Amino acid sequence: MNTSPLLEVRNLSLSVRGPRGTRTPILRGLSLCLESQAVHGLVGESGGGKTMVGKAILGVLPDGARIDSGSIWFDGQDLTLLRPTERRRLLGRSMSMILQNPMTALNPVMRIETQITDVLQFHMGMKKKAARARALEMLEAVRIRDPERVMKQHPHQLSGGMCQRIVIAIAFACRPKLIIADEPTTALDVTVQHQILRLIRELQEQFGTSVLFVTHDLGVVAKVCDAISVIFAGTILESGTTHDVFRLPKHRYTQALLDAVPRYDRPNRLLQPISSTLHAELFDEIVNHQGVSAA
Amino acid sequence: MKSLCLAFPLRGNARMWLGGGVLTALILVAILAPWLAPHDPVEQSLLNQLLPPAWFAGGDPNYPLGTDALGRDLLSRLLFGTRPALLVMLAGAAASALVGVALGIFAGYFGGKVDAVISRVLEVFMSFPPMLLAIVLAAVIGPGLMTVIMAVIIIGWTRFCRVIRGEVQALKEQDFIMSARAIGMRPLRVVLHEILPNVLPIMMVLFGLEMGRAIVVEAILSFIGFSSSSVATWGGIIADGRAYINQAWWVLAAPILVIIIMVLSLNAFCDGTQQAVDPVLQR
Amino acid sequence: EIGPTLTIAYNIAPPGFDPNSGSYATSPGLQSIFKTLYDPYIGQAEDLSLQPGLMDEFSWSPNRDKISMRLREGAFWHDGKPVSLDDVLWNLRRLREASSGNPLSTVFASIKNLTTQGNVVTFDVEPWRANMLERFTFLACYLIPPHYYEAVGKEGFERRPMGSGPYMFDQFERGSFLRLKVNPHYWGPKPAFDTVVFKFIVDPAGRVAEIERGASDITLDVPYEEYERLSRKTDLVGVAHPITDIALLFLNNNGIMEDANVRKAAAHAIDKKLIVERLHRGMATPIDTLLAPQYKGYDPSITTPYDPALAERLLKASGYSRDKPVEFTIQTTRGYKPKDYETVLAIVEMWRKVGIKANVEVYEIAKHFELRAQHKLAPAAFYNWGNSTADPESSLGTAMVMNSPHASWQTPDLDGRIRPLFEERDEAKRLAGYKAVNRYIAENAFVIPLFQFYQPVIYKRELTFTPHLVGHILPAKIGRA
Amino acid sequence: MNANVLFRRLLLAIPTLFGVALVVFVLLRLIPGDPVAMMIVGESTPEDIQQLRVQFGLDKSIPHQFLIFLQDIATGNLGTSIMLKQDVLTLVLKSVPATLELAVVAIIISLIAGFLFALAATYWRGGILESLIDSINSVALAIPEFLWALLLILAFGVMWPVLPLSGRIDPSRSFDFSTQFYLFESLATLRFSQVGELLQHLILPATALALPLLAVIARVLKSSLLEANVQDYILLARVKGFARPRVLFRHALPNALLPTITLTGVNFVFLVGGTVLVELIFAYPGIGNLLYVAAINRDLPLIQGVTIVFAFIFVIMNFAFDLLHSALNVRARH
Amino acid sequence: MMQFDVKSLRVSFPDSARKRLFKPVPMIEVLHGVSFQVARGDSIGIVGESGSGKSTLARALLRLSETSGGSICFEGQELIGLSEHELRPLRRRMQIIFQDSQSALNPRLTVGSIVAEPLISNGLVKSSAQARDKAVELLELAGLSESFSKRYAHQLSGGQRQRVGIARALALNPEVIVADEIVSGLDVSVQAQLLQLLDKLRKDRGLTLLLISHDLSVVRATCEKVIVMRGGDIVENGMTNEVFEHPHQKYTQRLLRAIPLPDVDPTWIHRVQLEESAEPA
Ligand SMILES: Nc1ncnc2c1ncn2[C@@H]1O[C@H](COP(=O)(O)OP(=O)(O)OP(=O)(O)O)[C@@H](O)[C@H]1O
Ligand SMILES: Nc1ncnc2c1ncn2[C@@H]1O[C@H](COP(=O)(O)OP(=O)(O)OP(=O)(O)O)[C@@H](O)[C@H]1O
Ligand SMILES: [Mg+2]
Ligand SMILES: [Mg+2]
Ligand code: NI
Repeated sequence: MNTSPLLEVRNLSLSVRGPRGTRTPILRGLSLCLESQAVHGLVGESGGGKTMVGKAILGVLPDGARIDSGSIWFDGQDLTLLRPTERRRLLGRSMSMILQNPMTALNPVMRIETQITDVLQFHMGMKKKAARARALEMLEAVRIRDPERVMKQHPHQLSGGMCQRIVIAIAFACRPKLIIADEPTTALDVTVQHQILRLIRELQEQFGTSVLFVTHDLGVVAKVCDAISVIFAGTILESGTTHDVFRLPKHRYTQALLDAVPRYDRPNRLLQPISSTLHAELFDEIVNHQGVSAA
Repeated sequence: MKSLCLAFPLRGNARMWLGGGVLTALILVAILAPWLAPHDPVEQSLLNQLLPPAWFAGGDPNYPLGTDALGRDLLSRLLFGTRPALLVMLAGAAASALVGVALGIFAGYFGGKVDAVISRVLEVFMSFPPMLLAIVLAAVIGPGLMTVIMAVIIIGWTRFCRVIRGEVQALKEQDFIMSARAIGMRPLRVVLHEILPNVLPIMMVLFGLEMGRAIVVEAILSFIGFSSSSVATWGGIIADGRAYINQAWWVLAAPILVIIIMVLSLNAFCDGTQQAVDPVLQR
Repeated sequence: EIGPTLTIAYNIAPPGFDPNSGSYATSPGLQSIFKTLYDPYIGQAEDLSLQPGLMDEFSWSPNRDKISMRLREGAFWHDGKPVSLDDVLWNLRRLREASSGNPLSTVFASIKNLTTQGNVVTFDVEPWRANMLERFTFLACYLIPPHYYEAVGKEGFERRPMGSGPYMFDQFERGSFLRLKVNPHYWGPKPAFDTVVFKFIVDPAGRVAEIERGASDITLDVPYEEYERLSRKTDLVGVAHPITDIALLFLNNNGIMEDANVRKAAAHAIDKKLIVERLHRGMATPIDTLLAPQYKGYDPSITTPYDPALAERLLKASGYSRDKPVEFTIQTTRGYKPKDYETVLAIVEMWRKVGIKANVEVYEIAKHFELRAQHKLAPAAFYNWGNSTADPESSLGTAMVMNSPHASWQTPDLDGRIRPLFEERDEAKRLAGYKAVNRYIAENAFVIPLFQFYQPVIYKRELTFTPHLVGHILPAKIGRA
Repeated sequence: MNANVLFRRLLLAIPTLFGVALVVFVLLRLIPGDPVAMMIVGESTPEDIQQLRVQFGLDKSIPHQFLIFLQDIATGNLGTSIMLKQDVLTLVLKSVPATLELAVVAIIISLIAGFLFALAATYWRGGILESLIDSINSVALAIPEFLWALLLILAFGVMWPVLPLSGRIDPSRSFDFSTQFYLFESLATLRFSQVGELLQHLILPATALALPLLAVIARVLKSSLLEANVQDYILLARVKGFARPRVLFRHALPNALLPTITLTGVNFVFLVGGTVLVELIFAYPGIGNLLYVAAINRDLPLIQGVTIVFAFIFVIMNFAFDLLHSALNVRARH
Repeated sequence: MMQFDVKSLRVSFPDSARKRLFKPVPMIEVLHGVSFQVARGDSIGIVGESGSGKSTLARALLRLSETSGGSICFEGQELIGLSEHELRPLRRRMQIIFQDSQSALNPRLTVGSIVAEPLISNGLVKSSAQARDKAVELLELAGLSESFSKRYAHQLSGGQRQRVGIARALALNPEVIVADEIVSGLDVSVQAQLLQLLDKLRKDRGLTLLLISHDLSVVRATCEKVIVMRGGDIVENGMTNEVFEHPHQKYTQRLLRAIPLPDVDPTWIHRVQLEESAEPA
């Protein structure tokens, strides 16, 4: 393991505007540490704040959301202290994101070509021609057939899988150090999912990028991630290498999650949903004590 | 309708309260006009023409906002003017909404031939300059508030119909309409129960715009003399007052101000209500 | 300093340029333009007295059954061709033909047996008309060049009209402006300006803005309030002069107005002086007969005094009171004449105080004509009667005689008193007859005369302008100060 | 877009035009009072009236009259104006260009200003500027066009006299135009001094017309922009590190354009409808002026003609906006 | 008698992109004649690539979209050709839970009234109070507490929305439920919860379940039979165990190979080779 992590989120608290001026906490003292050149899985309950962490790291929070405390260290600087313009300079070039829904993530009125080249021209100062060449290269890298033709098309003319690949191509275009991939394979069938996972892994290895991989699918985590963090109600319950966590989960929630995974190769195993008492207990612990006890 | 009540529990909202307050005040003024107004709105006093408001030099405290060219009390005329204004606003906008929304839902939901016919009719009505329709109307039923209301309806229903039709077409594609069919709901109930609550918010906004528009149409028709000449209307005061803009700007300014306040509070009320009651906007 | 162009902000736009045909030919407001482009047979001075025009001599025969007129030497059409007596004959014959579209062809049908001698044309007047000579001063009787008209046809003439007047046509933009150039061949004195532009600005506020800002040099028919303000300005001059337009209330003999008490009460309840003073800022003269003081046959002794108490008594006699008012509709135009609508509102209010409840109905002037022709006007209707010959026949005559499309009150008794006057050739007797009829009308309140209009004109101090009793703005007569 | 779609769109215009003709016919036959009574001047006999009735086909049955009416429209014969005694079609076609130029300039003004307002309000969302722009919009909507016209005259004609108050061109100057499209012709022939002159005359009436439309455009564009702003593709644009103006202009605006264009097309008809009063006040020689004169003089053939030509223009405009719409709508392209 | 007997069912959609003047709109066929049978109490999983026509099949089966050929027999009664009016009494016996839970719930009705709606419109309750009670009962059955009944769809998480859909489907006590992709996007714990509920209902009430899913593990865990679809055709149809153990079709084999199991294996991603399938168009 490297000594200096690429990204370190320390004790991050974030809240959104609630009704009548109140604030609803979303992240409660969340800490996360991402080594460079690794794929880090982020799993946990739905609504636990996975997407929000990603947005907070990139500084593209929705209206009404605000970081209350904590810091985000990236490449030796605290992102929360940067001015918006300085921060923007990092986006696209040093860190990027693969959005959850590929069909809506692409601008419907722009050609694919523009959507890839504009980020290259903007950040790398490339000339139009060079940017185009790079875009073609990227499309080939994500295994798009007939990239010349696709470059001229609009998103609605492409299938979901193709859109997903293009979003990945855009994310990798400037060879950023960090990519946040937010559930990039939900709603795709397993064969397409396999292709995309392989693609991300390949690109990650080729460009030496780090990936924060948000997903529900523990199977996917097991196959592509080097490390894993388990999130619940805006805090990280447990972090570790994939190997360790899957073998010996430390937290009872992690254990419960693993127990709930259906496996086609073990058809007779009874699925065990997390009991509501465990859920309530955990929630109570986190919200009331703001601390996490390792079980 | 139970579902509607379920759908819209009221919640507070500053814009709604502000706009609603002004509107309530205006409705009260309309009801209480005979007691509030210091004079009969048609009573003339040729000896007291174009008096300035009371606080200006030469003003008469008997006529707080001054008088018009026939020496009629401006304040009383403005107060009484709330009555036709409310009438035109409510009757005109309500009828436009009724016609437009009914046809819009019909066309949007049933599609096919029904839609084709309604769309053609819509296009035909939108091909006429509204002014021309108003003029012809005035020629048919004579000038008066009825003409104004009819003109508002003829122009207004098209806007409702067009917007609602599009909205319903989009709604129809959503699965909850299909689930309504899947549970064996009758078409009429689907329309009333599933579609209507979803077009109500946009209707609300359109309704606010339309009510404001009704006042403006009244003013325009007053200007060309097709509105009522026997009752005091705001548009009528403007039409009368514009000749004296250099001598008595207040005759013109007062009703314009009232109309602006009215339109602003209408918009505020309707937008605010929409925001307050529409569960979808609450997130 | 005004350049070679005179710009007039004018209140009505001509629909077309054939001065002798179409309904607009009789529109008084357009005559200023027609008189500038064309010559009438006989000229008309500012006080309406006849003066030499294209015909430099004209007269009735001693027994007043023939008229002769002499064509002036040295008159030319705009294209430089001389005006010949044949041209005059062509024009006179055309006047009589209904097919030419002349709205007054029935009047001019009295021209019979045209004969010529040298430069003089003579004709019989059959049936006889007392004001036949005055008829030749304007309204649908301008001379147009036959050779040109026949060459270009009606359409062509409308597009590019030609006459013999002081100015000739240059350019016309419908609804916007008309530009005229000075006629180098004009027989009369040379006008002061080389070019004249009529800007057609129907909206009074627009005309006020035009003159105030100096974009136009002269304008008319400005609102009275604005008149006072503008005429106080150092660079502008205002004149408000009486014109041959009178405001009146037509009463209709087909209903409530058959009750003489109601009619008389309605007449006595109107304080014309107050209306004139307050609404017209004094720029109108109250009248009690259909004649203005400048007209022939005017009799100042016929009066209908303002007497609300009397009005109330009269109504009481018919069983009406303030609590149980007599109710009827009063029709009016709005904005057609200055303060028309306001005047009616003021009258309604005055009536209300004595027990008459009148409901105001606003209509367009075209509707008024239509209703009047069908004898379907409301019991009371506001109207404005122009009479630019100042002869009683063309105001109270046509306005009160039975079966006339212009009359609202049509009863045989009145008809029997007016008709004979049409035939009366003794001028003194004729005028005396009209005075008597006027008194009879006033006593019975068959019509309610209101006031004589003034024409408020505003012009730049650099100009000279002489008011004309018909209200004309004649560019040829406007000079530099 | 292919020729087929184009042609189908054009075919749809036929029932619309038929409907327009029907409505015009019905409405105008409803006007109480005899159209013939209007045509009579002076004293006339019942025979004269009957002759006029025959001349105008008023003696035939109503369906027959309608058939004749349709036939006339189809052959471009809109009759002769009663008041002006001229061919209606020629009259109307002569005034249409002026109105079209006015409408086009008004649309341009309202588009430019509306876009500026909406963009500014979106960019500085939540600030004073946004509330200010919203209030201006509401006021623009609350005041009718004719009042704007009067206020503009007062402001720019009298208090600060910089612009001409009436007409279309300066009457003391002679221009020769071969078409009625003065502005477009001057632009095409590069006579810029004339363009300036024409624009000076256009600017006030066009602004009076544009103000209410501007408010509507600003409103719709703003809400479309706000809607676009919460979409994922805007998030992606932000993730790409683009500055806010770039995100707004390059990414959000093209998407918000479509509803705005549609709406502008629909409002065009209201705008042309609004020209009646504005043209009257500014003595602008267009179709609105003609319509007003026709209406107050109850000139039946002229009212008919103006209405039908107007509807025709509307159908063409509708068609043009449809084309523009599908040109911009890449989603529907194939 | 089979509960459902589907024979060469075809579904086409108008292809508006290729519309031609004066000609009927050309159709694009998305189901090319599928046949299968469903017995009462069956649990059938439907799997297959994205766009293969799974959702289309589900809708067509319940006559919610138009079919262009074939036959659907429901307990011996032919459904195709019945009017909407004639279908209405049958509707309550078969219910569907839609794939897109967001659009399947009326955004402006509370959860309570959404669930009560089938009861009211079918006249199964006498008063609105009774409807409310019944709705709460159903929500609890689906694992949502009473407090949810006053919320709106957008105030729920994805899993909760799906559960509302289930509660609504259960309201009419149907004999068949078609559940379209109800577990994707949910964390595994919530997934397990939902699947357990359906399984329980099947056992308790003899419900027939058609479960559409991408997740073959889920299908294996829940369904006794499985249908594999590709490009609008059924490519494999049989007992789940049978199909999973001995897939006949190449496509099915590929699907199985692509499933990532939750066993840590960094080499899997490169090791598993799936021959490139044609680009999904
Ligand atoms: N714009 C917002 N305003 C208010 N609350 C929000 C907003 N976006 C998200 N939330 C809330 O924040 C919490 C965390 O949301 P987030 O999207 O990060 O969850 P997630 O872990 O990504 O869940 P999922 O697996 O369903 O995507 C949720 O409870 C959600 O309701
Ligand atoms: N209303 C429609 N009009 C035209 N084509 C449609 C329509 N609905 C679906 N299709 C097409 O039918 C095919 C099958 O769609 P369907 O939704 O049934 O797929 P699916 O198997 O459910 O896919 P997924 O797993 O992504 O949900 C797709 O190619 C789709 O594009
Ligand atoms: Mg998420
Ligand atoms: Mg599907
Ligand atoms: Ni095309």
